[in-house]
Amino acid sequence: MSKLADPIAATAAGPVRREKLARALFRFRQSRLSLLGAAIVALVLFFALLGSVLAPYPDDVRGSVSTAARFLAPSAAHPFGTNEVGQDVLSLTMAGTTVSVLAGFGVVIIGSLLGTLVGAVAGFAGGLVDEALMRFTDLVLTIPSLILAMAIAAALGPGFENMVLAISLSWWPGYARLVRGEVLAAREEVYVTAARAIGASPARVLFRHILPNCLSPIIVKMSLDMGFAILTVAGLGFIGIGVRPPTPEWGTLLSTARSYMPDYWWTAMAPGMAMFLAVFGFNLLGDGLRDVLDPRGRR
Amino acid sequence: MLQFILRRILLLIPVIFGLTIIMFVIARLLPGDPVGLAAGANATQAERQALATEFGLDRPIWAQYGTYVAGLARGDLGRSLLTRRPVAQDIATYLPATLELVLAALALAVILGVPLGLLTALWRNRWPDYLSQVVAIGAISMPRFFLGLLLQLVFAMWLMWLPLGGRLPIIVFPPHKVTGFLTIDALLSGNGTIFVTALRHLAMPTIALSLSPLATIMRMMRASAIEVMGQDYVTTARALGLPRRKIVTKVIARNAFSATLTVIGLYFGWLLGGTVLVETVFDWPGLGLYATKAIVSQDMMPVIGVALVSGLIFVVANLLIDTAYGLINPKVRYA
Amino acid sequence: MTQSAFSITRRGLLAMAGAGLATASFPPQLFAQSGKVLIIASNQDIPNFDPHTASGYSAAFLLRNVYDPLVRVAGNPPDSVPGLAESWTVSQDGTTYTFKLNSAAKFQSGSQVTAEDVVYSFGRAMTLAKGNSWMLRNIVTPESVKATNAGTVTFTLAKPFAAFVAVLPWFFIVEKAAVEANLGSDNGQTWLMTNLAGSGPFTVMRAEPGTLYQLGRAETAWQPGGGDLDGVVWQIVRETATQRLMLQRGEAHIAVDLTSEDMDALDGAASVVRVIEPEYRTFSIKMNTGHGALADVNLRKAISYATNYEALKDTAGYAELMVGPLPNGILGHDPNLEVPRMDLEKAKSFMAKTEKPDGGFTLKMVYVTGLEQERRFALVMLDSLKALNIGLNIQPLAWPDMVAACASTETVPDLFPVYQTANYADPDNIAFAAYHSANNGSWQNPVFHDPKVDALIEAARTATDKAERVDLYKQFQKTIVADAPDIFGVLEKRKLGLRDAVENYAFSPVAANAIECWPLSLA
Amino acid sequence: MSEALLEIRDLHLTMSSFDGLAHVLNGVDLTVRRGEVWGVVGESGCGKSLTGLSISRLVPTPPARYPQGSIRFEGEDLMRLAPHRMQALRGKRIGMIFQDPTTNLNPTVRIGEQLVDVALAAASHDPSLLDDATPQQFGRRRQARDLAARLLERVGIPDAQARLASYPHEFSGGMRQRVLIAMALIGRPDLLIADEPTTALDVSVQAQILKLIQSMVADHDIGVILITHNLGVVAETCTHVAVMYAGNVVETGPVAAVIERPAHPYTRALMAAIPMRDTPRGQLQGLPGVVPDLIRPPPGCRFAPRCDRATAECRARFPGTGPVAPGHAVACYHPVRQPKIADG
Amino acid sequence: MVEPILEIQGVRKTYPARRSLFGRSAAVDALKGVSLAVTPGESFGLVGESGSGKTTLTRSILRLEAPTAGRILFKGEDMARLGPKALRTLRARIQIVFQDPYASLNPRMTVEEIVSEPMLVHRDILRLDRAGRRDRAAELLALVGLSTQHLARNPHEFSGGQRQRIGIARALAAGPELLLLDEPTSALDVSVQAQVLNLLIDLQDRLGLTYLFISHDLAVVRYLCDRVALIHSGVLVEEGPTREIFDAPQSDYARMLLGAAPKVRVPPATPSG
Repeated sequence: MSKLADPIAATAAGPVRREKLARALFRFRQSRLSLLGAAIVALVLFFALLGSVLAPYPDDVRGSVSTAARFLAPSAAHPFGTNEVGQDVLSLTMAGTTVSVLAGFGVVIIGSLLGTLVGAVAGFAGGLVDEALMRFTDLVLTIPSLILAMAIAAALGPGFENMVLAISLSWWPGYARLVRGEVLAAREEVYVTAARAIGASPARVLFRHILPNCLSPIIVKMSLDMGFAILTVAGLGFIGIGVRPPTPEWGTLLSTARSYMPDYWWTAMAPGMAMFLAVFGFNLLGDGLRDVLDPRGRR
Repeated sequence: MLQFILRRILLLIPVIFGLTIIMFVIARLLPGDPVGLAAGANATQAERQALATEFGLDRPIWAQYGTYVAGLARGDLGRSLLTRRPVAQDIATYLPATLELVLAALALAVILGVPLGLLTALWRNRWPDYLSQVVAIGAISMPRFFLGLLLQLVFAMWLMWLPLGGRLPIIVFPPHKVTGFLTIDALLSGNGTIFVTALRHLAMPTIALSLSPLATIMRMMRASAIEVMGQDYVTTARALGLPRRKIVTKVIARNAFSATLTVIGLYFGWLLGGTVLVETVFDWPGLGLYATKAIVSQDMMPVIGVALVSGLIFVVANLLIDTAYGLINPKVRYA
Repeated sequence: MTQSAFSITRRGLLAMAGAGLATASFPPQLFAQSGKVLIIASNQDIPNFDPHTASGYSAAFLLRNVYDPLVRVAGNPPDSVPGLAESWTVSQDGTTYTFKLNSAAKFQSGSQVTAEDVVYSFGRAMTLAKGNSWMLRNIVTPESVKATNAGTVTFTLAKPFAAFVAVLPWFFIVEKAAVEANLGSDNGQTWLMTNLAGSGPFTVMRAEPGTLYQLGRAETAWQPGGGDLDGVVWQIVRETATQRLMLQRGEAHIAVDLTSEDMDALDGAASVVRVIEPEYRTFSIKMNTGHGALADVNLRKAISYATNYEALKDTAGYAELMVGPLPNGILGHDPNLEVPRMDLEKAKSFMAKTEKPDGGFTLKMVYVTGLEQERRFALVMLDSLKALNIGLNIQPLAWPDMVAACASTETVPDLFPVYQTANYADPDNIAFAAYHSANNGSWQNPVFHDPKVDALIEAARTATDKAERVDLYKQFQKTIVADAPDIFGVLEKRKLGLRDAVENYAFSPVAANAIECWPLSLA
Repeated sequence: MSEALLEIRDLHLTMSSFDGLAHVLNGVDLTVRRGEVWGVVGESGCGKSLTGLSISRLVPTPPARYPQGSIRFEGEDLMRLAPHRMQALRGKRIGMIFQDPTTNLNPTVRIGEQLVDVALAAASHDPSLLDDATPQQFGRRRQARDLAARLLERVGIPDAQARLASYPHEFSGGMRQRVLIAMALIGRPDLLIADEPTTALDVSVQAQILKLIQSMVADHDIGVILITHNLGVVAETCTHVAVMYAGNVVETGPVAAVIERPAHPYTRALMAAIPMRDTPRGQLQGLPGVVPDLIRPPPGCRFAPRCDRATAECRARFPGTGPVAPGHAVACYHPVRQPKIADG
Repeated sequence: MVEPILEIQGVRKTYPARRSLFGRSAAVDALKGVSLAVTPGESFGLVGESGSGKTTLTRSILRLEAPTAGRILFKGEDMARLGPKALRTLRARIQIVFQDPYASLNPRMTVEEIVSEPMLVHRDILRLDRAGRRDRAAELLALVGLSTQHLARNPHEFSGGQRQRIGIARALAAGPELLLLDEPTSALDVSVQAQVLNLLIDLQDRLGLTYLFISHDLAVVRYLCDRVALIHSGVLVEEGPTREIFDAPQSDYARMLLGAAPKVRVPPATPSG
């Protein structure tokens, strides 16, 4: 055996996992945009957690009314002015972060779980099951998502949980199609055939071999979807099927502020800009993640 | 080719049934009392009952579904409790407005998005590319309704260059109705001033609606162009001395565009949904507004009608896109 | 003409209105060539033209200008003025009314308006039992209207009804021959939905549902004292900010849905006349006196004294605080009624008498999604109840859900804001609709019932002598305040914006936004 | 000896990558004359493909840099040439064929159109190209189509005129490679660079393609650089061979000389690793060790770490290229001078 | 006559016509009745060009595809009639090494996880706990010439040759008797190929494995295999001991193939420089 075995010089053993992480982080740092995205997302999450606590006028957030101070223009005391019942717009917007971001997370998580399940089963099982599931997914996709979400939200009634559920129910098809595509592609990979040749059970092949390799596109889509989920939540709020007063939420804030344009324009600026920044941050982060996790979609 | 189109059209039948079933289930969940609303505040119980029977709302759900589907065959989409008009007639009045807006937005998005995507791909990793990437992501992140508000605030309220909303100044009689698209009808009837006014009304809602699809189509085109540039046949083309201009147009653009086409199909559906917010901001008398109003007053017949019509348009649009894809990308034909 | 709370839409997207057609600064010659056209901007669509089934102020506008009632209402305070009837007399016992028709009255088809048409119209209105017919329910029946001759009509009422003449402006006369020719299967309802059979000064030239309705001057206009208008456009503009800007830019002559903020912005605007007048329209917060915590009068009293009335007035903008259940200034209103105002000691003293003196529980308050004013009231109540350590769970409801919730006492929320508008200038309208037990289950008075109050309303309704009616209504107001079933909110002032080019406009507090265009002219 | 068609002198190429700067080409020398078919052979990572691509300057220069060395084509240094003049050479004077026929044709354009485009590009520099196909007055595009059809027949595609209208995916692997060859030759180049032209093909088809290339050389007296990892292909097709290892040409010479008397230890190891007719089972000589890391290449001769004849001198300085026999040179301090080894 | 470990009797396979987006593609007869037998301990070569059906045959032996007709017997048992459980245990006894080293290893798993996957799947037969699996994995790596440090690394950190060794280690993990080698060295450089071939020969001698070696490279097949079968568009053209086939090919196809394969020797009449 001697002449055969030529032990390959093993590179320094060292903990391997740390090195892989370092390499990924280095690639992430490469693009300044994803760093900017990560910074904005950190800021948004910070406000999502402490928004209502840090707000300069916490009792405004809990719905206190001081009608004497209605529609004050932006000033040192109120950087973004006050609204129609005298509440400080900046505080409401900061507190609004919590609702919008939480709702965004809720939609993305429920949507992706549901969608991944449907997509994985359809992609892996194939044949009739695939046809049935995919036709249903296409069906839900043909109904304009906002109208579907509105109908469900109206049916369930207003309130935070109903809104999140309504949007998730019209959100999962996106993931179903993505995951099905990935699973179909992965199914043809050689290492999957190898796993089946070894005798692995279909479930093991799907969950141990196929899905882990479909993870990165799902994560990328989740981070990109966060932004769109926040927009849809605000959209529902804008239409008036959103959260219940006095909980501050960007969409509802913008919807009421809208009627005071152009004279009291500041009431709309804060929630609008906050929404833009949050979605911008998540999109940048999503782009950065795509380059790190999923090199196929090169920058 | 024909056999494929026939098969896809046959596929519409289950889509119609599927759509209506889903919407009827949702309608069932509605707690409210739409009849009470439509009958008016002071109507007695007897009057409400009369209205309910008139609209057949007191019959069991599957009976209502039966008559609804039977009506479908005759193109009757039921009647709106609110406007008392047949839904089909309402949709006929409001649909052209939405379609005009959606097509204008999509056209703008494709006409600007595709070349921009190609250009940024060609100047990859240089400052114009980075700048366009940031602007594109910014455009996608901008909430449509907030953008609409800003446009309205700046151009209509302060600068007064553009009208606040709506499709046409009221005093102007709309041109003879051919397609229902004001811009096209104005052109057909050769009336320049109306065409210009209609365009000025169309400007802001189209920009608000098309910014996000434009950015996405640009990014998708850029990504697929970059991928194509990495393909061997591009290197071969360069190795064989093809001039750069021909390589960009015939090799890169053509292959990249065929990949981007499918996104445009998907976006058509998204746009139909997306108009709801833009129509609300710009007083655009389209399907979105009609559906919103109906949903809020839980008048479900119009909602089902709108969902059905936009669903069908989405399917037909995708059918067109797939056939176009087949034409451009011959490989598909013999797959 | 009913003025249901639902149809009063303020800002906010969910107004029940069609899309608007805002005008741009467009080439003037397009504008001038179609003569003197008055443009009214409103966010209400006119889905139904049938005079006997339509409801809502937008339909009232159309019917007032296209049809004629026997009697119209004008002036401030509002008074009955001749319509089709030149003059009318009332019998001693107040049950028989005789009207003498104006011989000059002609339908737009050219034929003479006869007593027969009046009988037919009232007969149709009462049998269909839709639209405004509720005002004369079991007071007038088809048989009780007689045509003594071609020019006179007599009504014999089932029981005396003081407000009979005040109600008539909302009962319009159709041309019997025209309707009978197109009865169809539903007594001409489908035909009348989109066709006219009236004698009014204007006809409908163009109708684009959800966009605009254009009226034109009828050749057969016989009414005296008309203005110089060639046409009127009722343009649907959903956003009131847009309505205001159109007014400022001269693209609309009258805007009917302006908010207080719009009025502030119009202060001092060039060539704009602001009309801010009190109106018989109460906006109070009703409480569920039948079921739940608020069945206890002491808690209701405590809450009445804890409410921050100044804040309610501020958020409403141009409004006055209500003094008791009836609108200020209406017949029989007692101005020096002793009504609760914010007084925390009194509130605490009443709280002490309740089961849970130190609070610690939550009440449920509902408001109609999209009605901005109701949302603000909810926020004020949330803030006010904090003083009594009572939490408030605010729930926006779609209007049909609200109507459904009012159906049974158990489902009626603890607190919910309600607009009450006087459809006719008589206290009976508010008293009967808002406090009479016959209306229990409707959104106007879902729960409250008190035999004493019912009796007082009945008596005041049938009394013919004014002084006697005033005394009865004073007793009515005292008992209501004592029982405190509602928190008396504000009387919102009617807010209209007019261009100064609009001549001889006279404000009348009844249905002020259903503008009567016949007398108007354009400078 | 005709004047050199192509002269590559001391060509260095560095590629900046995520892990650092890779010294891919470490002084490549190669001279090709008309009528010669040079087999450039070496294992993966030895830089043979990059050398080929560098000749046509197709290697993108943001990541790659040419610190020193020159590539003279008929005396003119291509490294100094302006981009538009370089583009004029491509397809007209230097033709190229690549490895995988499935990915080297534009999938969405008909074969005829692609051929015509190349012909027109070449004709824009030398209009006479089209004349001998069909008379002038039919218009350049028609002339180009006929030239394309003639070329397709020449490379052995039946009823060429009709097949012009088909799409790439309607052809088999072998047929597509023939189309690519036609494309490379339509501009009548003087130098043909073929990068692993037959690796993706079956043995039977491979033989036909190699014969086709040989006949092209005979007909048009062109110089060919055939890049491959398969010594058998070199033996049966090429006139000369250059063996490359880790960025250097370690041995060059006529095919017969190099095969019968390989002088460089790496060439010998390579020959020993190929199962010959009579190699007894289990006696195959593997080459232990790994190709050196080009980011931190070993000093001196890069084969030293794996060479059993390596001395201190080898590890110190890179050996120059010295002759071993007429036309047969090797870059090694201790070349192997032994009699002919048994043939495969 | 020793009882064959693998017998293929008249196997046929037809792929049905597929209805595509636009038109219909015709039905394809991949295998037109192939019969052959492999005796234990032998290296049996199967040579065929692309489209010859050799991949379909491999997938049928592994029961990844069911043949349209004919039987495949493993040590006398007809694979088609095995129940799912029996099929799984059978799978432990037949393993495969793939051609493309870069695609045959799961990128997300470490070498240890890859090599111990078969042991995990067949733990009912092998009864190895975590530590037992880890030791056996290290042992297998050593067997194929890699070291224990490599256990924690991911596939993308290895060269082509090293990855193929990992593939072989995985194949041996479940203790198979028959190893299908689907062009194991054609993606490798010549020098690396030599090492892998010698490794395979050594493993066969030490572990008494039987090889079914599938390839289109005649030189490699001649070096490694005792018997050879030539397959062309689904039909078995010729079969016999390697020496006879290479020295005296009977069929025209065999002669053409042997002639076409490029040989490393000075061709008789070379055009001199």
